[in-house]
Order: sequence, then C-alpha cells, then structure tokens
Amino acid sequence: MKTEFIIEAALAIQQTILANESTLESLDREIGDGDHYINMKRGATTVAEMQTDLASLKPDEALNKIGMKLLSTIGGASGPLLASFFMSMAKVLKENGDESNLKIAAAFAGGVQAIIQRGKAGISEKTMLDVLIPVSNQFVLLATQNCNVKLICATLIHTAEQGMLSTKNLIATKGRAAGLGERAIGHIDPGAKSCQLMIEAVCKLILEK
Amino acid sequence: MKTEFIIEAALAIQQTILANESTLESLDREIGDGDHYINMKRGATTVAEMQTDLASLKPDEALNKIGMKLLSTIGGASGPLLASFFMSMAKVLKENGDESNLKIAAAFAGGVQAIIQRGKAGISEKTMLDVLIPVSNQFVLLATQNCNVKLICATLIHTAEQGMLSTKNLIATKGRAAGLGERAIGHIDPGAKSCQLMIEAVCKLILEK
Amino acid sequence: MKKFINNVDHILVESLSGFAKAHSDLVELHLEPNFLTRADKATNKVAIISGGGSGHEPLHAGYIGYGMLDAACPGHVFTSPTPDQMLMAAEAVHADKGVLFIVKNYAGDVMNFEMAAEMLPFENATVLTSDDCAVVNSTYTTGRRGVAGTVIVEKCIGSLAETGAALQACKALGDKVNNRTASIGVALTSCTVPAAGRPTFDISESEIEMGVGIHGEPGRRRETMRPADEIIGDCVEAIITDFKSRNLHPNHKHEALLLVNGFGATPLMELYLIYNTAAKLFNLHNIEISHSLVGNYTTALDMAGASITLCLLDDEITKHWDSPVHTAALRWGK
Amino acid sequence: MKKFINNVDHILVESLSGFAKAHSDLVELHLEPNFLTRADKATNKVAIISGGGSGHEPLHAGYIGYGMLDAACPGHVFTSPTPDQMLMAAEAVHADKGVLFIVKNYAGDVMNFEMAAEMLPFENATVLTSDDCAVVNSTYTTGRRGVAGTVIVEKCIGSLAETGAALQACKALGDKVNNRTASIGVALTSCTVPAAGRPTFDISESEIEMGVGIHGEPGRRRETMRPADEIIGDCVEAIITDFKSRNLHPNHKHEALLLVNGFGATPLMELYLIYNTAAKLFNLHNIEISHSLVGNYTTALDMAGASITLCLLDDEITKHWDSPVHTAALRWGK
Ligand SMILES: Nc1ncnc2c1ncn2[C@@H]1O[C@H](COP(=O)(O)OP(=O)(O)O)[C@@H](O)[C@H]1O
Ligand SMILES: Nc1ncnc2c1ncn2[C@@H]1O[C@H](COP(=O)(O)OP(=O)(O)O)[C@@H](O)[C@H]1O
Ligand SMILES: [Mg+2]
Ligand SMILES: [Mg+2]
Ligand SMILES: [Mg+2]
Ligand SMILES: [Mg+2]
Repeated sequence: MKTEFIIEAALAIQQTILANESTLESLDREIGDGDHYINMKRGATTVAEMQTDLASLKPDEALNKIGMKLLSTIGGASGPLLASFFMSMAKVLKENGDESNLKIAAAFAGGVQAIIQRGKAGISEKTMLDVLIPVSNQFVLLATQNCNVKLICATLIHTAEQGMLSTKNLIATKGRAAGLGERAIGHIDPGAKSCQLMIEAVCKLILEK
Repeated sequence: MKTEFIIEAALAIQQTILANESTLESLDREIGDGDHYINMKRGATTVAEMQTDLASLKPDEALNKIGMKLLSTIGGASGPLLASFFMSMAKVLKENGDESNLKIAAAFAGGVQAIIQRGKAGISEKTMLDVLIPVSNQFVLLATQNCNVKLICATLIHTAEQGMLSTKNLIATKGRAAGLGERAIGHIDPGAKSCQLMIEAVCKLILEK
Repeated sequence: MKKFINNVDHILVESLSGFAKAHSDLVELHLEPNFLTRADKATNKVAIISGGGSGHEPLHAGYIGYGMLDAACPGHVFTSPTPDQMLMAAEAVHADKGVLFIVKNYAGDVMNFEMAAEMLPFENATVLTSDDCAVVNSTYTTGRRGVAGTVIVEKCIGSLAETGAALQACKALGDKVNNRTASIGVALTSCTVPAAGRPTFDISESEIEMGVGIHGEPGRRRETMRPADEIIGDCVEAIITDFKSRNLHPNHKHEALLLVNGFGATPLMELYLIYNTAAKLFNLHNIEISHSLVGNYTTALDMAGASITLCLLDDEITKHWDSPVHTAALRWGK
Repeated sequence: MKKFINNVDHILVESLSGFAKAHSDLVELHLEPNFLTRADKATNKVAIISGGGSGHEPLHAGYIGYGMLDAACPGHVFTSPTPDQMLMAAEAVHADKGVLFIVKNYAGDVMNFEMAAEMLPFENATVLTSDDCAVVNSTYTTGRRGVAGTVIVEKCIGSLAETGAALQACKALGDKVNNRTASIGVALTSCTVPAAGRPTFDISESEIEMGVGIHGEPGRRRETMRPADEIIGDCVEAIITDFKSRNLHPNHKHEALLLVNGFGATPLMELYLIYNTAAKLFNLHNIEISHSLVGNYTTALDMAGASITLCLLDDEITKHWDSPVHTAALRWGK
C-alpha cells in the first residue's frame, strides 16, 4: 500500500459521502439524531484537506495521522470508532508491514477489532460492525487463499452490501437506536451504510486501476 | 324602558356576538391581538347568566349592575369602556328618569360620553366610538324630533353600519392598532364591529315587537 | 394547535396553581379575583404592583419577591386584568406607604389600572412603561407599547422601594428607567392564543415581522428573512435612532444593560448569538455593555422570535439593577 | 427552517462567544478546541467537567460556576465533543484532587470521554447519567439515556466538590443521585438541526411522541394528542414503574425534587400547568414534592415538548441541592 493510494482513497471516500447526503441524513433521522451525514462529511472533508501533509508520510504514519485527526474532528459515536480503526490499522501495519494483501487484511482486521473493543458491540447489534466484521473476515479469508486483489475487491463490495442490508431487519442493541425496540426494524443503520459506501468507493478505486 | 327589555336585549346581544365569532376574531387578529371575540363572548355570556339576579331590579339598577359585572369580567380595552358606558347610562337614567325616548337617548349619550372620557379618544380614531358617537348624536336628534321608536331603530341600524364601515379606511390613533400606521387601512376596527352588531341586535328586537 | 392544556378555560388557573405550588416559598395565590402576593408580606415600604395579560410569563408573577414586586394581577391570555384584581391586590399588600402600579402602555391595561387607581382608598401612583420603539413617528403615546424593558423598570423600582423610599421617589426612578430604555422585537413565527386555537398571524418560511408586539400585533413591516447579523443590525439602528430622537446621546463608552429576550420558542443558542452581534454593534455606537440579561423574560406564548432592549445606565440605575433580588425568574445576591 | 443564524458552520462559535461575553464574570471561553472554564479557577477541589453535543442549552456551559461545574466541553449540535476538548479542559481546571467527568449515557459521549480519560495524565473518574426511563425493558445500559436529570447530578456533585471532598466521594454521590432519578419526555413537535435544515421527524397536528429523546430520537411510541392531564398521567406512571423496577419504593410522604423541563419551544405557562398536574399525581404515590425546578434546563433546540424528572431525595442529596450555586442558569444562596 502506498500513501498516494491512501490519499486517492480519502478523496474517493469524500466523494461518495457527499454524493449520498440525503440517504445518510435520512437514515440517521429515522432511527438516530440526524447528524450522521454532517459528522461523516466533516471527517471526510478534513481528511481530504490533509493531502499535502500526508503526502510525505509513510502509509502507516498517514493512517495514524488520519485517525488522530478524525478523533478530534468527527465527534459523536462514529468519531472515536473510525478514529480507533485507523489508528489501530496503522499500528498493525507499522508492526507487520504492508507488503501483501494478507498483511493489509490483518491490519484491517486490527482496525475492526479496535472498533469492537471501543464500542463493546458485536455482530447483529445493528451498527457499522454488521458491515465491518463480515468484510474483515472475508478479506482475511480471501487473502489467505491468495486471491488476487480485483477478486477480493469485487467480493468485498458485495459482502459490505449484504452486511449493510442485514441491519435493516435488526433491533438495535447498541448506539442511539438501542431505545427503539421494534421501531428500528425496517431501517438501515446509518453507520453501516456509510461504512458500506466507503468500502465500495475504495474497492472500486482499485478495480478501476 | 323595562328591566325585562334589558334582559331580552342582553340575550339578543349574546346571540349576535356568538353568531359573529369568526368575523370578530379575525378582525382583531388582523389589527389587534386576536382576543376581542373572546372578551366580548365572556362579557355577553356573563350578563346573559345574570337574568334572575337582574329581574327584580329597576332598569337603572340593572344597567349599573351589568356595568359593574362587565368591569370585572371583560378586561382588555373594551372592558372598562363598555363598563363605563353602562354605569354612566344607569346614572343618567337614575337622575333623569326613563319615561321618554329623549331621556333614553340622553342616557345613551351619557354612556358614550363616559367612553370618550375613559379612553380619551374622539371620532375618526378607528375605535368603537366611530359607531357610538354618530349613533348617539342621531338618537338624540331623532328623539328631539319626536320620531317614533321604530323609525329611530331603523335609522340607528343604518348609522351604526355606516360608522362601522367608516373605520375601514382610517389609520388608528388609539388602541392596539395605533402602531400600525398605513397597515391598519383596509381593516374594520373590531370594537366598532361589535358595537354595530350590538346596536343592530337591540334595534331589531324593538322593530320585531 | 398542540399545547399542554386540558381546557382552554382552565389553563390560566391551572398554570397559576402550578406556579404558586412550585414557588410556595415566594408567592401566595388568591383566586376570584386572581392575584398573587409575596408569601411574606413586606412592611414599611411602598407596595409595588404590576399586572397585565397572561402569556408573557415569567412576566409578572415571576418577578414577585424580595427586591421586586409585592403583587401581580394576571389577566386572561393577552387581555388586561380587571380593576377588582388590582383593588384586592392593593388591599392585600399595601403597607401605609402607598401603592405604585407598574403598567405596560396598552389602552386596556392603562384604563383598567386607572379605574382601580381611582377607586383605591390609599395614596397611589402609576408608572407606564413604553419602551417599544418599533413604531416610528408616533406622536401618540398610545403608539408606544410597554415590552421587555418593563422587567428593568420593575427591578429598579423594586430595589428602591425595598430601601423604604417614598412613593414619588419610586415613581420618579421608574419614569427615568423607562425614559432611558428602548426595545424592538422580531417575530419568526406567530403565537397561538389557546382560546383562539389558531396562529394570530400568517407568516411564510421566508418572512419575518420586524417590530412585532408581544401579543403578535403587527410591527413596522413584513420583511424577508435574512442572516441574523442583518436583522440585529436593523434592530440596533432602530434603538439608536430612538435614543437620538429622545435626545439621549450615549457618550464615550456609555455603560448600558443589554437584554436579549426570547419570545418563548427561540432556543438559548440563538439568543446568545443575537447577544454576540448586538453587543458588538452597540460598541460601535459608543455604548459598552456592562450588564446583560439573556433568556425568556417577557414572552409572547409560543412565538419564535426575540427582542433587544437597551437601557442606558447611570449610577443610580446600576445600583438598583445590581442590588439583591429573589424572585422565581430573577435572582441574585440572596 | 427560520433561525437567527448567519452561517450554520459558525452558529456554535458565535453563540458561545455571546454566552462568554454575557457571563464574563462567570466563564472564560477557549477556542480550537472549544471548551469553557470558570472565570476564576477553583483550587483544592475535584475538577468537575461535563460536556456533550450542543443544542441543549443551558446544558452544560450554563452550569459552570461556583457550586457546579469547573468546565464544559460543547460538541457540534447534537454531536458529542472530541477527546482533545476534554483533555484541554482538564488541563486547564484540574487542581491536584483529580478530575470527575459527568457524561450523559450516549455511545458517542461515552466513547469520546472514555478516550479522553484514558489519555489523561491525572487521576479521574466518570459518572454516567442515565435517568431517561422512556425506553422500557431495556436490558442494555446503552438503552437508557442521560437527559434532564443530569442537571441534578451536576448540581449535587458540584456542591460536594466545593467542600473539598475526594474524587471517589464525588463519584459516589453522582451515582447515587443518578440511581434515584428518573425522567421521561414528550414531544409535540420536532426540533430542526441547523445543519440539516429540516425537522428531524415528521409529526402531525394530532400526534405526540411519548418518550422522545433530547435529540429528537424516537421514544416509546407515537400517540394521539390528548389533554395534558392524561399525557402527564402516563409520564408519572412511567416514572413510578421505573422506580419500582429499580427497587425504589417511595415511603410515606417521601420528599422529592420535581423538575419540569421545557425542550425549548414550550411556554412557561404550559410548564407550570404540567407541574401542577404532576405534583398532584406524585402525591397519590406517597411522594411529596418538597423541591421544584420549572423551566428550560435541558433543551432540544426548538422542540415543543417537555420532560418530567423526579429525584427521590435523602438528607445528603437535599443538602447538596439546597447549597449555594452561582452559574448562568442556576443561581441561589449567593
Ligand atoms: N457501540 C457501537 N459500536 C459500533 N458502532 C456504533 C456503536 N454505537 C454507535 N455506532 C454506530 O455509529 C452510528 C451513528 O453515528 P453518528 O450518527 O455519527 O453518531 P451519534 O449516534 O453519536 O449521533 C450508528 O449508526 C452505528 O453504526
Ligand atoms: N381609547 C379607546 N377609546 C375607545 N375605544 C377603544 C380605545 N382603545 C381601544 N378601543 C376599542 O377596543 C377595541 C379592542 O378591544 P379588545 O380587543 O377587547 O381589547 P384589547 O385591545 O385590550 O385586546 C378596539 O377595536 C377599539 O374599538
Ligand atoms: Mg447521529
Ligand atoms: Mg384585542
Ligand atoms: Mg387583548
Ligand atoms: Mg449525534
């Protein structure tokens, strides 16, 4: 992984977030407090503006810097979770290196693990983890099987989508929707949606190369 | 004038006020604070409920009792003005007697005089006085000319209506609409409207006898 | 209309009962006629009584207590109280130094209080508040309404009365404060009088009513919605112009009290934003905001909007504003 | 959306600036990262810090001052603040007796404060407030939100801290108050987040949202509008049921504090009417309302609606509620 790619990915992420304003906004209005789009936009825009600062850094340094910046930028529930993801991912990359898909997958898994620890949530609690855990597992599996990067990306786009859709029929047990009980059913979790969008954007970037 | 008639008139007044809810309400919403109908209804209903208490009183005593009751019931600008009207009318009747149209006209004029003194307003200030002053003058004039009561009533209905309509194109210089300047033009004064309605109701009562 | 009410005819008494219960250490409620008095009757001072239509809470009952009012007479919503209320209140709280009525300048309030004053068997005087400068070029006093500045008048008179000052001295201070105070309000939405059940006026998403009254009466003009700084800029200009027309020329760093008052449905967040802008703009006119009050102090039921009130201080007014007060809505130093 | 704003991105800083200016005797504003501290740094006491998303004013900055908070960290509207704000605030106000964070129980607030706590180089502890009993049968703590009861927790902890008490004692009192407090809210209208520009939820003229959160999150259920007494009756029942499920059984004439809190657009007149009914109904459950607070203390921007909070008092809590406090929004005894 190159820092250049991280920057490209950051711009692609910003683009997809901005392009999905009304979706993200209404999802959080339905079962949350309506600020998820604003939070994600603030984070994505700030990272996009870091381009020049990031350019000279090593990939793990860049990811760590992004994580730290997000920590003081996003706020809300998604802020510390996404920040933890990037900081932990950076830490694993720094320790293990990034020379293979498997190492990158392991770093991704480390990031997801940090979200699990910070948020004390697991699968099927109607959060972003319903996207991130399956994607992480699939990513590690495919990388272990030595699949090529295009196949991995194509699969992960699908896995992310499945995970995102799976939140629709769940009762939330974590996050702001946890109080809703049955009323949360029928609504996709906003954090799951934004994670799916981000994963899709980055995977497409690779597929189009 | 008989107390019995005063009671009949009070009921007729209540009826016309209740029947004109939306007119009175919207007039005061347009250039006032929207409570004129509620105030008039409260007053009219309270007087209507005094029937049995009034029945045994002399006409001037009944009018005075009505005035005093209105004073503690209506509130707002119309309360003290209408209360003053009835209390002063009662006073003149008590002093002069009520055996002729002229004496009743004089008492009416005394009531109007009390409103002028209390409110420090005159003609063309876009208030109830634009109805009451012409009606009072006309009443005294016709009574002096010994006109019969039916002619008097028919004329006063017309005079009241003219007076009420005249407020439409005035700028208010007294009362709550005084701040409006040009914006008051085109709107009939709510107090003028309710006075016109009351005069009409009482005159019709006599005409139908 | 969606409101927490049971029956429009009972809203006033139910609300007053809640108020009296919540503040039983401060006030006592009397019904039929309705008035509220201090829980502990003050002695050896001028009795200060105010009142007016309800719907402007905490005005006036919220200002009963040490250093402010002795009694308040609440009328029906937006309708001035009746003379019997003032008479009974005066009877209950007067303490041989006379009674001072503080009355917002509306025809209805003026006449009802006037009739009470005429019937009152004690020495009495009246201060009319008329701080609203929304209505320009009005040669008639009736055109100038009493609005949020009334709170400042009540606070200062209340403070002076507490020192045992005479009736005429209290009246003089009240008149002075009123003469050095100007207010103007802006509505973003209408209020809804419960008994009417519908908004008093219609206003679109892109309009504001500049110079609105605290009963939702129309103001100077209907304008298009603009950024807060522009709206507040016009309000500040109106107040400065009003002071000039009254020959009040703030001198270098003249100290003033700035009251940013919410009409009932405007969040504190916006009121402080308004304060921020207004304070800056007044600075440009030689006025230094040394004292502040931000919140819902003279409301118009559920109207969204706010008013700005400026009072040019002098040593006497400052002293009486700063002195201890202990009421439901204003409390410091005690 | 019609609001007094210039630019949605500047509303927070402009409003905070106004707040700091209006209360310069009480608070000092620090920007980037944003936090507010007492104007005069307190010494020899546990530093009490709270914070959370903005839009709930006067929560939390309005409670900075003697007897309550040492600092507050405001996030964007309805978005929890970030750890750097808490770190800088703690750095500014800590006074060698440790730092106590008071945090409303929302995933975002909890996690951001947690990360700050982990990074903090001083002794610290956290009190989570979770008084909202709107959500029934929730076996997950995440389901129980911190709402208006937070004000009572902040007041009592602040009072104890002022005596020089140790960090763990302050935390213990906070936990106790939280455990003896329950709240439930009702919305008549939605709030509008400025950056979103449209109401958070749709609700018709004949509906209410029972159990709504202070961010406009959906509550227990959508219900049809009814007379106030019925709505308040359900709220009181919910609180009583909640106390029972927590094994809190008010004994004969158990003294309690009743807080009737407006969400931002509900007139005081209605809040006192609600208080009147609620106090009567609690009486029927062996509860005597000995202490009261009625007003806008934990708002949800411009939402029309209100919440009821009951805190079962004991001697310790009563003492700390009654003790002097001097903040922008709560002041007595000083
Ligand atoms: N404990 C948790 N673990 C994982 N994800 C969570 C947790 N709590 C909340 N989330 C995610 O955060 C999203 C909400 O983020 P956002 O709206 O930005 O913050 P907030 O809920 O504070 O307003 C939810 O949709 C959910 O996916
Ligand atoms: N000074 C006055 N002299 C005569 N009539 C007046 C005066 N002031 C107000 N009015 C009348 O009172 C009417 C308003 O009455 P109402 O709505 O009941 O009271 P308020 O204006 O206090 O709300 C006006 O329409 C006007 O006719
Ligand atoms: Mg959210
Ligand atoms: Mg009226
Ligand atoms: Mg009126
Ligand atoms: Mg949020």
